[in-house]
Amino acid sequence: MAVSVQVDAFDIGAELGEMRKDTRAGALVNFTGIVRGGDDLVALELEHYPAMTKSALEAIEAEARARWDLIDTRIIHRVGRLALGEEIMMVAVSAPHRADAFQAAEFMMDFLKSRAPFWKKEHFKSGTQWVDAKDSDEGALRRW
Amino acid sequence: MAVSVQVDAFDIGAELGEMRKDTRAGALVNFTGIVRGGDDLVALELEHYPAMTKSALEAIEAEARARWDLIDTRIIHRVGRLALGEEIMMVAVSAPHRADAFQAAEFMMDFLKSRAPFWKKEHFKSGTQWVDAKDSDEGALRRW
Amino acid sequence: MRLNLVYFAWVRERIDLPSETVETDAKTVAELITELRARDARYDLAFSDTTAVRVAINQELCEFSSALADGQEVAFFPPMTGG
Amino acid sequence: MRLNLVYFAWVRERIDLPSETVETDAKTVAELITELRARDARYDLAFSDTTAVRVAINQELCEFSSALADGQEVAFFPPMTGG
Repeated sequence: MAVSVQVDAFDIGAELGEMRKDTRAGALVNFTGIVRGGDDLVALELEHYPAMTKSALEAIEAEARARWDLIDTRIIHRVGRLALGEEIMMVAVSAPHRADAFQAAEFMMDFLKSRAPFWKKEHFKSGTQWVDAKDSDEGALRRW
Repeated sequence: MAVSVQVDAFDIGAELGEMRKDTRAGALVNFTGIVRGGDDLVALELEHYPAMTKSALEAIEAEARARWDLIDTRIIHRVGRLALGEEIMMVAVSAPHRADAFQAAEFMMDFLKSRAPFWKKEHFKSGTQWVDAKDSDEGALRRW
Repeated sequence: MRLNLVYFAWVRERIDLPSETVETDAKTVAELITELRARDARYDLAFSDTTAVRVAINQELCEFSSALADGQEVAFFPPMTGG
Repeated sequence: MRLNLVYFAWVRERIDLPSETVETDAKTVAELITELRARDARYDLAFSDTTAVRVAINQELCEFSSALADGQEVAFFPPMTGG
């Protein structure tokens, strides 16, 4: 159980390798968010609320662990300026069984999207724009 | 879109790294199955039906790609004898958006469990036993 | 007609054979199973609970009621447990 | 009482300030917003659509009806878009 907020890139393989060392885990689900191209996007800028970010992410991890039978959880979220194709963040969940791992990973992603204090600004070839929250993201919380 | 059936270990980080290169992808979901310890288990032995395995896995990939908006899919499944903590298999899905990636990954896992010709034999300190299919695995297919 | 039979997991272990060629007039998988069970105690044991046996013809999952044709590969195995 | 206000994303850009300390008698977040909007066109613009603004008191998400107390950190920002 650990969260990191960092400027630097991270090594997904190494993170998952660490989580696999606990032989109580039979299932490992990982989500990676990537800077997606399109509309002349050249970069994404991530702002956050440093005093709140880690506690918000830790609360999401704690809630997932209370709801499902999990072995370990991991959240890494980058901040700063990211180029196309760079990883923005990852969530990983290990569990004895796959249903718990999948559900907890989806839950953590849904809450991270709408409850962790990050904001994305898109940098296009001409100009910038703050990403609008989607109604569907808020709606996704209601299923849990 | 690719499936591999192999004896050798695989490098999850490298596989995911390949899939990230397509900048149309914003979401990457990976499931890794791991040999889970317990009950004096010392190893897992995976048998398969070579003439059928690849086509069964490819059919699962094709069905997932028909149902969801995906960029790429990848299945790697190992066969032979695996020690505790070793990776058994992985499914990875890249998509523009996370909901598609999560759903397709769960779908592929559910069908792989019950429709791809692999059989697990558990090697304990004393004796061996074929793993029984779970009713819940067959039941998991009905939600799709 | 001639069929190539292949067996996996505990079906293979009980029959004690990975594959064999058989001559049969069985019209369906179910008739083939009946023939095999009459042959020998090993087959009788392997097919004693057919709810625990799956069948594929030419590498496609099918039913016990499926029709057989000359030259097919018919595979018998337990419910799959991959992943 | 004295509050530390912090702003993020386009709220920060519209107010053109990352943080500031204010003296206020506002009892709730809503009253504080009304005071801020009366101050200056930049605040008036930033809070013109409060359905698009979220608030946290001492790093916990809360409501516009939440009560304020001396020494708190009150953060205003748009709906979050991480992940």
